Amino acid sequence: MTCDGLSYSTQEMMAVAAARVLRDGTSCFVGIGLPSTAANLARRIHAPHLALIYESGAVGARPEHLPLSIGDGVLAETAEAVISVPEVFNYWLQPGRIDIGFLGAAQIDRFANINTTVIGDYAEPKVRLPGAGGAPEIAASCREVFVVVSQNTRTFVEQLDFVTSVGHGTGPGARATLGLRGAGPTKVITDLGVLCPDPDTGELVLTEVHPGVDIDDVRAATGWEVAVAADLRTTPAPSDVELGMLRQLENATGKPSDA
Amino acid sequence: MTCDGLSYSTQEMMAVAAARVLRDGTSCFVGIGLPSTAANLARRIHAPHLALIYESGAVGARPEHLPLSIGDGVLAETAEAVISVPEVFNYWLQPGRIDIGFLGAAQIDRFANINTTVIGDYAEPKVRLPGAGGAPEIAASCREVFVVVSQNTRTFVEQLDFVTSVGHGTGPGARATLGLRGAGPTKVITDLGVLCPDPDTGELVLTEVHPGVDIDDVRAATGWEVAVAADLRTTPAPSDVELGMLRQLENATGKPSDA
Amino acid sequence: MAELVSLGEAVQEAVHDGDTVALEGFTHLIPVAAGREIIRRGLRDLTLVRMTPDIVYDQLIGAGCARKLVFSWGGNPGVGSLHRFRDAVENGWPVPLELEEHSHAGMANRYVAGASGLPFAVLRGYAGTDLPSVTSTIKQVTCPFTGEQLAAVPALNPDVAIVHAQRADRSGNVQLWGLIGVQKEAVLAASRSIVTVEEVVDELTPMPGAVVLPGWALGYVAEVPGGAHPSYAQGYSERDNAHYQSWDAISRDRESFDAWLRQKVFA
Amino acid sequence: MAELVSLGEAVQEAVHDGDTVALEGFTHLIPVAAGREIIRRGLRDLTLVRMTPDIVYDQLIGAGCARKLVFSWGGNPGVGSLHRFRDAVENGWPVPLELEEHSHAGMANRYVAGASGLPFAVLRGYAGTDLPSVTSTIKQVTCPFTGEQLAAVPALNPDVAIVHAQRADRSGNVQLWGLIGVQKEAVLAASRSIVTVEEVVDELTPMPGAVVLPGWALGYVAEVPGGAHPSYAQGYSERDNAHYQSWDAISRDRESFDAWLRQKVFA
Repeated sequence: MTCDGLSYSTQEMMAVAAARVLRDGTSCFVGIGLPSTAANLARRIHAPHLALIYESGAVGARPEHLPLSIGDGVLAETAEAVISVPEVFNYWLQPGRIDIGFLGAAQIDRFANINTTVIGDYAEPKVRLPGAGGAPEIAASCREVFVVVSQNTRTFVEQLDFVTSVGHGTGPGARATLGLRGAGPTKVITDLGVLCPDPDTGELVLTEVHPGVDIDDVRAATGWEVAVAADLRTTPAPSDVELGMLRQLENATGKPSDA
Repeated sequence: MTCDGLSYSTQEMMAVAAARVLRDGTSCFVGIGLPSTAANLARRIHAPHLALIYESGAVGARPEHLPLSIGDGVLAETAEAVISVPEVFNYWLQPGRIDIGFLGAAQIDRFANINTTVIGDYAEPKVRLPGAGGAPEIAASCREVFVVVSQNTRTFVEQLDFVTSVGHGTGPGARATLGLRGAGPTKVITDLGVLCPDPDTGELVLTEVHPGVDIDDVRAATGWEVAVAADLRTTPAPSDVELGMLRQLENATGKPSDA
Repeated sequence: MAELVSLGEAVQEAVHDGDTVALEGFTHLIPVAAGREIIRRGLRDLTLVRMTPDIVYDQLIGAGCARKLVFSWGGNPGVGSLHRFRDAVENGWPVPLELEEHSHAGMANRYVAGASGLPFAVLRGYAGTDLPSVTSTIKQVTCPFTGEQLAAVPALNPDVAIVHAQRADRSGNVQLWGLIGVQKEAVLAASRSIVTVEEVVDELTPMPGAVVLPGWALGYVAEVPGGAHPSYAQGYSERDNAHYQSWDAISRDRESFDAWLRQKVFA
Repeated sequence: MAELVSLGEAVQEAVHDGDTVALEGFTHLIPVAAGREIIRRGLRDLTLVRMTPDIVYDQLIGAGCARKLVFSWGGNPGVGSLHRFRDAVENGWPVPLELEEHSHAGMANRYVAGASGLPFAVLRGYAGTDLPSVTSTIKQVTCPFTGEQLAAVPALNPDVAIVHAQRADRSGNVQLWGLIGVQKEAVLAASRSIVTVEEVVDELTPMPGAVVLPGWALGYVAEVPGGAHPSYAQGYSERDNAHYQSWDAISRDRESFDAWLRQKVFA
């Protein structure tokens, strides 16, 4: 894909879109892969005071290059504070102290509930996925959650095989009934566009498409009849500054072969 | 009082007797005052590998002089590890990891239950004492407890005004019923002698008198009819080494005016 | 995000009549100067929370700032009684003082629950003692796996926590070391926080045993050199044991305490 | 009191068939050499406990040492799947693997409860997820003060905990720094413990961020330089990211894994 001079990939568009939604002066609970890329990109461009908390215990980490794992040495070396893993979850995540949680997904449904546990039956799985990790409590406790996931009919499904992390549950009021105190997923950022929950129904609505993507591309990649916002916008393409910085960050990493 | 050359006070006898019962290679939860004196004396004489844990968070402290408080800087400076106060109680004391707990008392009864809360009625106290501090859980969780207290009819009472810390409760089996996992007080060391609980009744029995003390002195200083062991022994007087080391330790301290 | 302000501004902004206020620091790093600022501003009806109400709370209680004390051990460490505390409890002077008393283990866990966003904490504690009969915030809970009965205590979530630390950087990140007590828990449990520091520096050099509280989790940071005296700040000062001993005489009667208040706090 | 021994002796003394064994280290300081020693000794029917079963558990599972896995996230961090773990779960190869799965918050709190001598821990977790329907060790508990429902998880008290650290002194006091994970909790929760260290030194110089585990609370200490590879020991080595990436190909099929076992473990 090309635009504004430099050509870029859909993965790059997704990373840039994810970086843009991170506001300066907030705190962000960062998982590895795209969330870490997005958070560090934001920190370099428009959010120098974004506090990054890695579940490995690095609080206020300022890595110069992207770590391969959430536990690379560069995180502890550049952190304001290093704390134990129980402390991360108990003192920092659980009380709702962290503004933004980033999550990935193997499956996501129309209410932004997430499966990262298993494809197929739990007892006789077709694909055994890594499991919950920090996700259920990130989804529960961060003030809001951004989900970053490639959009296709394997990931955007009518029915999850397993609910690992709760988005908007079965719709309005579900989170409150469950005692989940954060706002839940407020944005789902994909390689095709951005979806946000409808405040009345809790269901995801397509609010932005990335340059070159049209609504039918999104419909074809979604396992349910996706709602589309009346004022659907087109995401601005990555700027030269964004792309340049993103590539500089990634080139300085032992890049993962897959996430 | 004089013996073996050097003269010594009853307080010194009590400190030396308390030091002697600390075995090398054990761990000891230390409060301030006489327990701290005894523990540091033991460490200097016969128990170089006695691990001292102060509730202020100093684990393995090796002070060169006696601290005035449980939080003097010398404790953190000489400790193997410094930990938070919640960690002291949760990770170290509560699981029964510590061999010996030392406790003082304002009142103690025949089952070595202890009051450090109030003299008189709780709501209208005659004397308001400092309160529980670490004592209830030291009494509950250390593998065994040594109580160090001056013996007189104000301290050795028939009936406590308040149970702050449980010794042997109402007698045999009481600790198990309450779920208290340590053995409770196994020695009560006073300025007159040493008392140990009778294994059958849980009641304190006088097993040692200090040099120059006779049974009637102890009876007169005890608010109940105190049992006396058939094989009552006399404590060896402090040796010159013990007294010399004790005085050296105390001279290096800003000595408390009272404890 | 921490604001660097004066101690006066911090107390004015953060502490109000009737608040629940925790000044923490376990022997080390006690925020004594902040306590005197609270007296100076004439704050009233405070619920004071602290594991070891020592001199700093003897002063606040004697000055009539407190209506209630939540605590686990009230003495002058290594010296003896807190006379103003005793006078309030025994004689209701200058005002009656309601007590809510726990053990250290209970108080520490109440802060931990508060910092963790939980409504209560579980511990092995209080069994067989008279404390549950006088303290309504001690209950029992049953382990859903083993059926064991354990003690439960409610979270402490003070309106304001006040602590002292060695230093802060200009972004309000705070660093403390030595005996670290329960300060992190108290600050994270509270709605608002004040940290007084020995000095504000350009950069927080890493130190063995240091705890760092990120500025974005703090309220107000005020530079108050010597703000822990007669307690101490490891690396900056020694505990003034003589002062602790002299407090015994100052506080022993109402007249000498009032003279101290006039000369040392309100002068 | 810690005994300084060889890794072989430590594993022989501390680990037995059928034991519940926790190897901890959160990305950093993973005791990989100890895992290979367990494989080499042919231990069987282990219940393996670990928040993040990465390469070290992929190896143990592929070698047939484990009957059950207690965990919260099973992947090759930054790379992808753990193929031996998947083969065991999806195909029962080489032996079926029972799973007990939690979230990170749940596992961390299970270790905390274990280290604290409590039978269970309380957290805000799992609500609305399918995890309680597949994991019997997730229940609910009611706050006796507010009536709120919270999640309860039972304590983890492994028979053996194994961790890696930077160094120990000759009395067996252990020092680790950098990302400290859940190692202290795992060691304190376990009945027995093994710590492998990069080196044994005369004195443990204090280090910023260091945790010290006193020797009297430990079982066996073994000097195993590079014992965390391909994980790392801050100050001694870098994470070998290329090795993590190459593990993907080695572990992808049974033959190449068996060849690796023969050449790298049993040779």
